[in-house]
Amino acid sequence: MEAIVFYILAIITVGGGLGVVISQNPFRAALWMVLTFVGIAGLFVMLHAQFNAMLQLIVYAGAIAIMIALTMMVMDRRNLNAIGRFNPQPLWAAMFGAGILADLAVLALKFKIDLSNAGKNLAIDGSNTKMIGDVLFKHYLFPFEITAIILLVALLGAVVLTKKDINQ
Amino acid sequence: MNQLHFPILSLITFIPLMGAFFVALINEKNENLIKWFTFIILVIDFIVSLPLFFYFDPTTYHMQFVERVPWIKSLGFEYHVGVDGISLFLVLLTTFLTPLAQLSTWSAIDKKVKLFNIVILLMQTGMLGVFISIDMFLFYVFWEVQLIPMYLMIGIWGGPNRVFATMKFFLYTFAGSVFMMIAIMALYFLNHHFTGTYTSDMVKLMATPLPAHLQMWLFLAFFIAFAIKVPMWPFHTWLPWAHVEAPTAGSVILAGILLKMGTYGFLRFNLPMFPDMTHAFALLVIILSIIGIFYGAFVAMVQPDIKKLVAYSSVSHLGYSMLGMFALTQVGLEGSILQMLNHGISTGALFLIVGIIYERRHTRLISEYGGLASLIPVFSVFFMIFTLSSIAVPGTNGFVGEFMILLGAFLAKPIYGIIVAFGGLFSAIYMLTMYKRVVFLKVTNPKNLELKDMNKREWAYMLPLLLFVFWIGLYPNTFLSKMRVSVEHLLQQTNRSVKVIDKTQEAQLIKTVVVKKG
Amino acid sequence: MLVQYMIVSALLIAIGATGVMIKRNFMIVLMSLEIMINGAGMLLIVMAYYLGNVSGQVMFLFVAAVAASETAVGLAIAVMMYKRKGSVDINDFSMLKK
Amino acid sequence: MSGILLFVVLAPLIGFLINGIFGKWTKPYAGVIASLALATSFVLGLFPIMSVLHGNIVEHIYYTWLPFKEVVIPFGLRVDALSAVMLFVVTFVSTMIHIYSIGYMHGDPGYSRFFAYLNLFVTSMLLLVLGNNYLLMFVGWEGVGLCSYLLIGFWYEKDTASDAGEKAFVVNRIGDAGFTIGVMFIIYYFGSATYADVFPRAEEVLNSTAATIIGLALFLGAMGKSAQFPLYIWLTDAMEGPTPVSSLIHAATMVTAGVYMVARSNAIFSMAPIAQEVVASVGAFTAFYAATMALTHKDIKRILAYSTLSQLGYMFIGVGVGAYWTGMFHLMTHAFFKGLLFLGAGAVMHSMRGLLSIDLMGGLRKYMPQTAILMVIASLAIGGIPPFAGFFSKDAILAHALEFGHPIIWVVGEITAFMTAFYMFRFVFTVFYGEEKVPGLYHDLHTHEAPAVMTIPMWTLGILSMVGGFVGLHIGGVVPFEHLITQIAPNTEVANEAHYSETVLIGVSVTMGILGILAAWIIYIKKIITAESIARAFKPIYTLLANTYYVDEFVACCIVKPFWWVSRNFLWKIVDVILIDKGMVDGAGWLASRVGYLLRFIQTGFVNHYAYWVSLGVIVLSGWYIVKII
Amino acid sequence: MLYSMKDLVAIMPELIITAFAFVILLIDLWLPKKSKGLNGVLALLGVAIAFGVTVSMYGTNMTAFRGMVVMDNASNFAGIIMLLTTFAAIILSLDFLKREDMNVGEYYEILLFSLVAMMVLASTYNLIVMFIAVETLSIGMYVLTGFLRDKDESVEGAMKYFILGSFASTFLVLGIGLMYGLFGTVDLTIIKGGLANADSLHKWASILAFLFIFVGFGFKIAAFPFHSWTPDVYAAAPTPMSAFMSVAPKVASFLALLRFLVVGMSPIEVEWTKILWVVAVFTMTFGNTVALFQKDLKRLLGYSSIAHAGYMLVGIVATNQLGYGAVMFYLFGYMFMNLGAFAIAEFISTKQDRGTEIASLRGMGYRYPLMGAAMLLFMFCLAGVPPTVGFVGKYYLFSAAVKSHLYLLAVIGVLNSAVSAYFYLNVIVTMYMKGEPENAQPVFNSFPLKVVVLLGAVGVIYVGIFPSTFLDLALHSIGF
Repeated sequence: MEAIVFYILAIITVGGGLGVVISQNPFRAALWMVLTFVGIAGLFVMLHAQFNAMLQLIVYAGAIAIMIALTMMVMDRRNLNAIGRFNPQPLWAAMFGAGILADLAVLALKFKIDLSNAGKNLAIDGSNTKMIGDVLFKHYLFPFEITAIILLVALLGAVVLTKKDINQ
Repeated sequence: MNQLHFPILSLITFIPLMGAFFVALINEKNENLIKWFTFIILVIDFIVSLPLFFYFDPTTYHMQFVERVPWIKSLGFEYHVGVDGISLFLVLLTTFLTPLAQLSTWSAIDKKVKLFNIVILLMQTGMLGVFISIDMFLFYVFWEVQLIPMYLMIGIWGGPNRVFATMKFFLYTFAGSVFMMIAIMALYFLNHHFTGTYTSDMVKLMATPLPAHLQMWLFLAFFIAFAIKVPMWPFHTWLPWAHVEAPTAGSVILAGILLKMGTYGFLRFNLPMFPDMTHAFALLVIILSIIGIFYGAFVAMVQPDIKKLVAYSSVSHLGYSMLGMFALTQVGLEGSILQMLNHGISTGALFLIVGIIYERRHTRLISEYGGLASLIPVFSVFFMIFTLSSIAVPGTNGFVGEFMILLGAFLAKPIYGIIVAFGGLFSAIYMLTMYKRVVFLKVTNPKNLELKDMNKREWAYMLPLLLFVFWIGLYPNTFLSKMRVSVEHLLQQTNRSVKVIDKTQEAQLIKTVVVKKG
Repeated sequence: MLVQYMIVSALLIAIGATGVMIKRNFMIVLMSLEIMINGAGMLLIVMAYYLGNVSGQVMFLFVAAVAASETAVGLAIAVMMYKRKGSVDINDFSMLKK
Repeated sequence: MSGILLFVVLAPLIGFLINGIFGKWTKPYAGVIASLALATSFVLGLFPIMSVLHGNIVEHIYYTWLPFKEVVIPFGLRVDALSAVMLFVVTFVSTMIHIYSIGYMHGDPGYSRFFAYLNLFVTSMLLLVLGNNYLLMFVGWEGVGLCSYLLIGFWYEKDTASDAGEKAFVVNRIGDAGFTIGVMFIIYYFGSATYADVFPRAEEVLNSTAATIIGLALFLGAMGKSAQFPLYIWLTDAMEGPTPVSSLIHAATMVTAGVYMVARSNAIFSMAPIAQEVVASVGAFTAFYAATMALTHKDIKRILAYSTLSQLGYMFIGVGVGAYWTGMFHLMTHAFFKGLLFLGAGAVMHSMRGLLSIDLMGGLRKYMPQTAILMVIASLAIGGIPPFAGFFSKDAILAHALEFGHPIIWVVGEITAFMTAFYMFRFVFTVFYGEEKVPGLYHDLHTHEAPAVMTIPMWTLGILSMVGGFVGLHIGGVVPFEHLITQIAPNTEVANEAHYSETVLIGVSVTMGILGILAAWIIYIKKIITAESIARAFKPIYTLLANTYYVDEFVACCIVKPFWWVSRNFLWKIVDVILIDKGMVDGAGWLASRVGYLLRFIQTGFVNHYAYWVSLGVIVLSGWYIVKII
Repeated sequence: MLYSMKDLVAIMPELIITAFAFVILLIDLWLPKKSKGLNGVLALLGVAIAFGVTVSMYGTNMTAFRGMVVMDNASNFAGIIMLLTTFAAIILSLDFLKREDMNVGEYYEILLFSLVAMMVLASTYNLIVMFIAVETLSIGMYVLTGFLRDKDESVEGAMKYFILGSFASTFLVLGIGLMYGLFGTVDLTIIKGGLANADSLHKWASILAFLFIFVGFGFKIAAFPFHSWTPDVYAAAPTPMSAFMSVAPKVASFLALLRFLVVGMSPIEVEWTKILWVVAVFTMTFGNTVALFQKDLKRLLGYSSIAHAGYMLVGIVATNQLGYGAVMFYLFGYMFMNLGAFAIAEFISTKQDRGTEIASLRGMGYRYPLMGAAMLLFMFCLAGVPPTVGFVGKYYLFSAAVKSHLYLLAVIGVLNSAVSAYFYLNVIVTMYMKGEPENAQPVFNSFPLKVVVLLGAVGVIYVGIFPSTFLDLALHSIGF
C-alpha cells in the first residue's frame, strides 16, 4: 500500500519535473512545477515530516509559484513564449544531466546506513511541528537568525534591483 | 666576523635605495640636479665600498663583514650578509661599474630622466644584495628584485623592439629562477629533516646530507636558473635581444654585472652544495661551455649589429668562465672569477663604446660606419684597447683570465684546453672584423663626417676602465691573492667526500638527531 | 525504501540540472533550480526519517528559506533582464566571454 | 744590471707612450724620439750582451706576474746566448729601420702613430726575446702580432691593408693556439714555464711522446708566426704595410721569432725526433715552395716576401735538423740582408711614388746608384755567394742537414739556393739594370736617390751583410757563433753523423748560387732566352706559380666563405634564431599561449555552457569514485 | 539557560556590523539625497569598530550557540582580512556611487550583511551554518553584481552568477544531506570522529558527499571547473564590488574549506589531497593561460584570481601547518594586491565609458607617477616577484608543497607563476613602455580611491619585506 502511494507520488513528482523541463510555455512549466512540489509534499508526509510538507505546500506550491507567475504576468506574454524551447546543443545538456543522474543513482544504490531508527523520534507527543520547534530554537537558533538576514538581504536586493527610480 | 664594526655591506647596499628615495623627491624638471645627485650617490657608494677591499682578510675563507639580523624568525630566515673572496670583487665591480654606467647616460637618456636614475639606483641595491647574501632566501629575494629595474630599463628606454626584448628577458630569467626557488625550499626542508632546525643559511645548508635521488634534481634546478642567467648555450637567446634593445647603461650593467650573477650562483651553490653532481655533470657543462665559446664566436662573427655582436661575444666569454669553473682546478676557478671581472670591464667598456657612437649616430649597424679612425681617433684608440682586451691580448686583463681558464681546463683534462685554445682564433676574427669595418677603411657614409670625438665626460668614464684593463693584465695578484683562500676552500668543498645517502643511512641519521634532541 | 527515495531525489536533481543547462527561458531555469534544490533538500527529510533524527527536517527549513530568498533575487534579476532587453532569454545575455 | 736590462725593454715602451699619448704634439719629432728610444735600448743592450759573451747568463726576476696555485709565472728577463743574439739583432736592426723610417715616412699623416707602433713592436719583440719564461714570451709573441696587425693595417683606409692586417692576426692566432697548448703542456709536466726550471729537467720529466706533442704544439705556434706552410698566407698580404714595417717585422725580426722559439726549446725538440723531422721537413718544403712562387712575381715587395718565406724555411731546416746554431746564424744574417733588401725596395718605392711592379722599372741604377749597389750586395748575400753573410749561414744549415742525415732536405735546399739566386738577380737585373721600360716615367716621378737618413741605415746593414757571416768562420777549430749558441742550444746528438768534405759542400752551394745568377743574367740581361718564352713553354706551371698555387683563392672559397656561410645561414639564422630562439624559447611561450587560447573557448559567455562545466566537474570527480566502487 | 551572554560575545563583530547595517537601513529613509554620503561613513564606522573588537578579541578561543559558532584565531584573522577589505571597498565605493548616481543605503546594507555572512562562514564547524552563510553572502553578491542596473553587463553578470551560484549550492545541499545521512549530524568535529571509524563503504559515500560539498566551496573560491562565473562577474560588477568579492568571500570560503577539509575530512585526507592536487593544477593553469589573452583589466584580474585560487589550493594540498598558514597569509597579502589593482581599474574607468580596457592604462606611469608606480607594484606582486608580499606568500605556499614532497606540484605552480608574469607584465608594458597617448583619457579622480591604492602599495611592500609578524599571525591562526 505504502509502496503504491510512494510510486504514485514519485511519478507525480518526477513527471512534474520533466514537465517543467520539457514545456516551452513558462506558464505551463509553472504549473508542472506546482505539481512537483505537491508531489514532494506528499512524499514528505510519508516521511513523517508533516510540518515540512505543509511548508512545502505553502511556500513553494503557493508563494513561490505565484511569485513566479506574477512576475511573468508583468512581462509580455508573446515575448516569453517566443523564447526557444531548448538551448543549442540540448544533447550535451541531457548527457550531463544523465551523468549526474547516473552518479547519484549509483550512490543511492550503494548507500547503506543503519535503518534501525527509521521513523522514530520525529515527533513530540505526536506533533512533528512541536519537535521541530524544539530543535529549531534549542539547537538551531543561530542559523535561524542568519536566515533572517538572508531573507532581509533578498528583500533589499529585490527592491534595489527592481525599484523604478532608485533615488526616490 | 665583521672587522669593521659598522654595517658596511648594508650601507653600500642601501645607500642607493635611500638615494632613490631622495631622487624621487626631486622635481622632474631639474634634470641636472637629478643626474648629479645620482652620480654622487653612486660615487659615495663606491667610496664606501672601498674599505671592503682594504680590510679584507685574504687568509680566511670565512664570510667577512658579516651582519646578521633575524628576519623571519618562525622560518629561520635571516638578514645575513657577508662577503668572501669569491663575492668581494663582484661587489666592488658593481659599485665601480654602476657610476660609470650612469655617467654614460647623461646625454643619452633624454626622457624620463628621473625615473631612469631611480631605476639605476634600485638596480644597484638589487645587484649588491645578490652578491652579499648568505641567507638563501635573502639571496633569492635580491635575485628576483633586480629583475624589476632591468625590466623597466630595457622596456622604457630601449630600442624599437624593447617590449619583446624585455619580456623575453624577464620571463626567461624568471622561469629559470623559479626552479631554483623550489630547490632552495627543498634544501631548507632537507636540512630540517636531518638536523631539526630551520635555517636558510647557505653555509649551513652546504652541510646537508642529500639523498641520492634528490641531489641530481636539486643540482639541475639550480643549474637551469644560473645557466639562463649566465647565459650558457643553448639558454642564451634572450641575451642578444636584451642587449640590442637596452640603452647603453642597461647593456653595461646587464653584461657587466647581471650575467655575473649566473656564474656567481654556480660558484656559490652548485659547486659546494652538490659536489657529486658537480663532478657528474662537469663534462656536460664543459661541453656546453665549449659549444658556447665557439658557437658564440661563430654567430657573433656574422652579426650586422655591433651590440648584437658584443652580446654574442658575451656568450663566448662566459663560456670560458663556466669552463674554468667546471674544470674544478684552482687556477681554473680563479680564472673563472677573474674572467667575470674582465668581462665586466671589457664588455662593459665595449658597450659604452658602442653607446658613444650610438648616441651620435643613432644606429648600431656595422655597415653604417667605417673609417672612424681618422674622424674620431681618441675614440678609436679606446675602442681598440677594449677590443684587444676582449680578444685576450697579453698585457690586458682578458689574457690573464683566459689563460688561467685554459690552463685550469687543461690541467683538468688536456683535451679541453687543446680545444678551447683555438677559441681565441675566432674571437679575434669577430672582434677584428667588426673593428675593421667600423673604425678602419674609408669613410663611406657622409653622415659620419659630423662625428665628434669623445668629450670630457666620456673620457671620465672610459679611463677608469682602461686602468683596470692594464692593472689586471699586468698585476693580477692584487685580485688573485684575495680570492685564493676562498677558492681553495671552495675546491675542497667541491672535492669533499661523497655524501649521497640511501634510505637506511637516512633513517640512521634522523635517529641520531632525534636522540640528540631529546 | 531508502533507495527509492534517494532515487527520486536524484531524479529531481538531475532533471533540475538538465533544466538549468537545457532551457533558454530564464523563468524556466529558475523553476528548474527550484526543483533541483528541492530534490537536494528532500534528501534531508529522507535522511531525517531513516535516521530518526529531526534535525534534517529543521535543516530543510533553512534550505527552503534560502530557496525562497534565491527565488526572490532571481525574479528581481528576471525583471532587470526584461527591462534591459525585453526578453528573459539567457542567450541574449552573453556579451561577457572569453 | 737588472735595471739596465729592464730599461732595455722600457726604453721603447716610453717612446711608445710619448708618441702614442702626445702624438698630436710630438708629431714633428716622433721619429727622432722613437729612434732615440731605440738607440738607448741598443746601447744599454750591449751591456748584458757583453756579459753574455763572457759566458754569463743575465737573469733577473722583477715581480711575480701570475701567481697561480699550480704555477707561478714571474716577470723576469733573461739574457743568454740565444737571447743575446736576438737582442742584438732586434735592437740594432730596429734602430736602423727607425732611422730609415724618419725619412721614409716623412709627411705621412700618421707619422707619430707609426713610430708609436714601431716602438711598441720593439718592446714586444724584446719581451719575446728576453722573457725568462714561455708566458712572457707569449706576451711578446702576441704583442708583436698585434703590432704587426696595426702596422700592416697602418694605412687603414685601404681595404687591402686592413684586410691584410686582420688576416695576419687571425692566421697568427692559429699558431698562438698551438703555442698556448705547448705552454700548457709544459706547465702540466714541469709545473713551471720558466726556462731555468724547464730545460734542465726536460730529460727526466718528459718521455719522447710528451716531448713530441709539446714540440709539435710549439711548432704550430712557430708556423704561424714564422709563416711556414700552410700558415704562410698572411705574410705576402702583410706587404700592404709601409715598407720599413715589412723590413723590420716581416723580414728581420718578428717572423724569425718562431725560429728563436724552436731554438729556445731545443731541450724539448732534441728529445722529439719526430717533431724535429716535422720542423725540418716543413722548413724545407716551405723554402722550396716559396722560392718557386718568387720566380714569377712582379711585385717587388712580394718577391721579397716569398724570399723571406723561403729563407725562414732554411732557418727551420737548421733548427729542425738539430743544429740550432745554424738556424740562429741564418736568422741573424737574414736580418741584415733581408732588412736591407726591403729597405732598398722601400727606397725604390719611395722614389717611384709607391709603384711596385718590376714591369715599370729598369735601369734604376742610374738614378739610385747607392741603392743599386746595396741591393746587389744584399742579393749576393742571400744568393749564398761568399764571402757575403748569407753564404756562411746557408751553407752551415745545408751542411748540417746533410751531416745529420737529411739528404733529401739537403737536395731541396740546394735547388732552392739555385732558385734564390735566380729570382733575386731577376729582381736586381730587371729593376736596376737594362733600360727604362716606361720612357719618361722616372722624369715624371722625379725619381732620385733616397736621402741620407735612409741610405745611412742601409749602408750599415749592407756592411753587416757583407761581414756578418764571419762569425761563422772556423777560427782555430772553433766557430765562434756555434760556440756561443751551443752553450745554450747544443746540437742534437745524432747517432750516425755523416761526414762530408767541407769543400765539396761549399762548392756545390756556391755553384748553385752562381748558376742562379748566371741564369738570371742570361734571361734578363742578355735576353738570350726571354722570360716570356719560358712562360709560354711552361704555361701551366707558370700560371700556377704566378697565381701562387691558387692557395689564397682556395682558402677564400673553401674555408673562409663556407665558414662564414655556415655561421650566418646555418648557425645564426637557423640554429640560433629559428631552432633555439623561436623553436625552444618562444615555443615554450607559444605552447602556454596555445593552451590558453584553447582553454579560452570554455568561456563561451553562455551561462548554460558554464553549467556544463560545473556538471562535468561533478561527474568527473565523483565518477572517478563511482567507477571505483562499481 | 540554553544561551548566554557569552554566545553574544563570540559573535560580537558580527553583531556590530549587523547593528550598523540596521542603523543605515533606518537612517537612509530620512536622509536627503545630498547627505547620502553619511551611509558610507556609517558603514565605515561600523567596520572600524568591528575591526577594533576583532583585534582586541584576538587570541580568545570560544564556541557559542551550541558549537555552531567558533571564535578562534583563524576566524579572527580571517575577520581582520575581511574587515579590512570591506573597509577599503567602502572607501572605493564612496565616490563611485556618487558618480554613478546610485548612492543608496541598500548598497551598504547588503554589503554589511554579506560581510556578516562571511564572518559567520569563517567561524563555524557546522555544515548547515556554512550553507546558510554561503547562500547569504552569495545572494548579497548577486545583488551587488547587478547593482548597476542600467548596464547590460551588470545584468548579465548577476544572471550568470545567480544561476551558477544556485546550481552549485544545490550540490552543497546535496552533500550536506549525504553527510547528514551518513553521520546523523552536520557538525564537522563529530563527523570527523564518525569518519575515522567508518567502514569502507561509508568512507566511499562520504568521499562523494565531500565532493558535492566541495563543488559548493570550489564554486566560491573559483576552482576549475567551477570557475566559469569569475571573470564575467568580476567584469560585470561595480568595480569596488569586484574588489570586494575577489577577496572577502574568498577568505571566508578558504577558511571554511580549510575547516571542512582539515578538521572534518581529515580521515580521508589521502583522497581529498589527490582531488585537490588535480583541481589545483587545472585551476592555476587555466587561470594563467587564459589570462594571457585578456584585454580588459577586470577580466584579467578575474582570471588571475582563478589562478591564485589554484596557488592557494596548493597550500591546502600540502596538508601541513605551514601550508594552511601560508594560505591564510597569502589571503592576507592577496587583499593588498587585489584591492589595489581593482582600485586602479576603478581609477581608469569613467562614468561615460565604464570600460577598464588595459589599453587605457597607456602612459599612465607618466601621467600619474604615483598611481603608476603602485600599479607596477601590484602587478609584480601578483606575478610573485619580490620584495612584494605576493612573492613571500607564494614562497610559503610552494615551500609547504615542497615540505610535503609535492615537488611536481610545486614545479607546476612556479611554472605557472612564470607564465602569469607575462600578462601582469603586459600591464606594466602598457603603462610604461607604449609611450603616451595623444589625447589622454580622463580618469576617475577620487581622493579616497587614491588613498586605497597607496595603502595597498604600502601594504604590499611592507608586508613583503617584513612578513614576519603577519606570517606568525597567519601560522598561529591555524590551530586546528
